[in-house]
Formats: sequence, structure tokens, C-alpha cells
Amino acid sequence: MTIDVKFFASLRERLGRSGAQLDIAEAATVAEVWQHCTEQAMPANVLMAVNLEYVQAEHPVHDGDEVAFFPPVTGG
Amino acid sequence: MTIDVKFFASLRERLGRSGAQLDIAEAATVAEVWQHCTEQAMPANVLMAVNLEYVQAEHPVHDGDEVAFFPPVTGG
Amino acid sequence: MQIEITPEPLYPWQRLEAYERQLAQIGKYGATAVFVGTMRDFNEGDDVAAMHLEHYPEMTEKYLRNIADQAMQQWSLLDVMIVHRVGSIQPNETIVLVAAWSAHRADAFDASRHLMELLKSRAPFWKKETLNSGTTRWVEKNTPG
Amino acid sequence: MQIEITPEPLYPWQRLEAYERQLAQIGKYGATAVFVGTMRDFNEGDDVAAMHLEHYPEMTEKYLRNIADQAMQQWSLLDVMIVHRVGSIQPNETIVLVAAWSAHRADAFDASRHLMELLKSRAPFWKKETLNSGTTRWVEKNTPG
Repeated sequence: MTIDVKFFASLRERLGRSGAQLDIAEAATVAEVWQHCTEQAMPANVLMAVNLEYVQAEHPVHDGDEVAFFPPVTGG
Repeated sequence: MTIDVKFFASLRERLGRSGAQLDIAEAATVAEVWQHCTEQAMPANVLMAVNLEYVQAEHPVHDGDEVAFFPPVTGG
Repeated sequence: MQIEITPEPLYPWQRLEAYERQLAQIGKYGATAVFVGTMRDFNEGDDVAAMHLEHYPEMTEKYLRNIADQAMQQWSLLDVMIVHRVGSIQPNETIVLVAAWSAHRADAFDASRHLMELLKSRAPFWKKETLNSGTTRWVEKNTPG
Repeated sequence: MQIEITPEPLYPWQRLEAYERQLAQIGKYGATAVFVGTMRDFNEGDDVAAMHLEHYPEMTEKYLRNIADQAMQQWSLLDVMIVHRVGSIQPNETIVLVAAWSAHRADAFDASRHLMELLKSRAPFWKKETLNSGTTRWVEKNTPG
């Protein structure tokens, strides 16, 4: 299945890319998507979204999902 | 001593006057000023001020004081 | 700090824009909280055509200055504005404008709300409504915030 | 209801004036509570020269619409506005404008503050500051309100 991965802000800069197209064989969680994409442990304060909604690391992902990782938000 | 008495809003209309110059012989309280000025019992919700500051009915008045009586406020 | 009681129509957004243009603390405030009270065309189930706002000029001005001074001491504020209409007012016209400027949003929010509650509960203003039917009546009391 | 994310300069008072001119509920709202967040020229003890605001376009817009919809259900509101800048911002420019219109002041106050707290804590925006020294740095986290 194909997962559209996005990184934002300081996380994007640290990883050196704004995203990835991920092809993985089987159903996985958001945490596994992170592991497939990076060679780093996930920082404790990283926030995650699937298809534009906040989720936790153990949230399942499905074919075609958009999975985003980003640091604590600082708008307003 | 001379007391400058003022009435506002619905109280002014009910009493038919916006104020009075009161000459009384001896020191008195705000409640006594009301009694000298009107022939009515003081309504329970009347607010009182002496020299532009809120006071209670038993507050003393002195020569030259401005004493005001008015209904609950409804600004804003 | 600006405290004003005015019989003239009050345009809150123009007023704020003009006031901010001459604020000395440019770049220092991160948070502005504003409340605008507007005359509604209904009250207590009746259609209201017009309103007259009476006040106790010296005491009202003194009271508003006092609460603004106290707010400046109680919170970390850079500036405060209170403007209130008196006299004849039509539906949809602005009655009151309260604004608080701070470096921090909690102070701006807390101060603007506190000022409105004090103004509503203790500032000597009185509203007399003219209903669509032609009847006039004094507003009896303000609702708690 | 107006929800907007814009790279253009934002003039909050002009914006509110223009928006109110076309509000359908004229005469029905008695209370408008507004919060404006402005870029300061200092942060964490340093002088800040400029800022860049990044966001996650689709998610940010969706999130802001969701919290506005929820606020309309949670309180008795007639209208809600949220406008937020993205891109390059200079000190003293407006970052965010939140406004809530209601017949009652408690609803307007509660809703505007609640929307700001949700926006600050969960809307996917990120600030990168350029200090006067030329150094750039990501703002690490928002302070609680």
C-alpha cells in the first residue's frame, strides 16, 4: 500500500525533507510509518495526524492515507 | 449645613425632581438625607453615593457633600 | 489610557484603528482583547425602537477611570480604553467599547472581561427604552455576565 | 462565518468593519468579543526582526472550521470569524484575529477565548523567528493562556 508522508517545520528541517511516498506491504501503524521513513527514534513531543486529524502513534494506517509528523504548534 | 442631593433615572421620574438643596441643622446619615427630601420609604434596591463614591445608608454626611440616590445601573 | 463618555455615534473599529496608530508601545503588545456592546432591536421579548442613556456625569467618569487604573495595576497591561455612549441611541449602534492591550493574552482577556463586568454592575448609567409600540420603560437591571 | 488563512497583511479593525457591514443579524447581536494577536519585537529576552509562519494548509483550515463549528454549537453565537496570517510577518503586524458575535456577552467572551486557546494549542502553525542578530530559530512552544 501507498502512504503519503509529510513533515513540517523544525522536524522537516532536521530530517532534510518535507515528505515521502511510502510503499509498504502490510497494514501498519503511524509509529511504523515513522520507522520506515526515518533512521531516528521518534522525539517524544512529535505530533501526528492521519488524513488531517490528530491521532496517536498506534493509530492504524491504510492504503492512500496521508500521514503527517510535526513539532508542537506555535500559531496565534 | 448644606447638602446637594441628586436623583437619577426612574427614581428622578418617580420623585418628580432631579435633586434638592437641603439645609439641615445637624450631622446626619445618607438615610436621614433621604427622609428629609422625600415622603417615601427608601426602596430596597436604591443605590447611594456621597461625593461620587458608593456608600451605604448609614454613611455620615457633612456640610457641602453631594449625596446621590439612584436605581440599579443598566449601562454597557 | 483613554476613558470617554460621548453623546456622539461611536464607530468602534475606526476608533481602535485610530488609537493604535498613536500607541507608544508599538511592537510591545502581542495581545489585544476587545468587547463591543451594541444596541439590540429586542429586549425582554419586545421590539425596541430606540433608547436613551442617562448617566451621572462626574461619578461615571470617575468610576470608569478608577476601574481602568485598578486594571492597569492588577494585570500586566500596556493600555486600556473605555468609551461609552450616552443620550439617544438607535438599534445597531455601539453602546460601549472596552479594549485592553498586553504582551500576554491571558491578561488582555481577563482585564477586558473584568472591566465589562464592573462597568455593567456598578457604573452609573441607566437605559430607557422606547418600544415599537411607542411605550417607554426603564431597563430594570443588567444580567450577570 | 468566515475562516481564512492568508499570506497578505491583515488589518483587523478594517476587516471587522467590512465584515459587520454585511452581517445579516443586524440588531440581533448585543455583544462582540474580539482577540487580536500581534507580532511583538521581542521574545524570550531577544529582539526579533522578522518571523516566518509555516502551516499545514489542508489540516489547518479544516481544524479552524471544526473549532468554529463546535463553538457555534457550544454557545449561543450569531457569527464567528477566524483569520490567521502565514508567510513572512514583520513586528507590529497582526498574526491572528478571532471574533464572536452573540446576543449575550458571556457567550461572546467565552467563545472568543476558547477559540484562541484551541487555536494556540492545536492548530498546525509554526513560527520561525529571525533575531536582530540575524540568527533564525523555531519557536519551541506556545505558552498556556
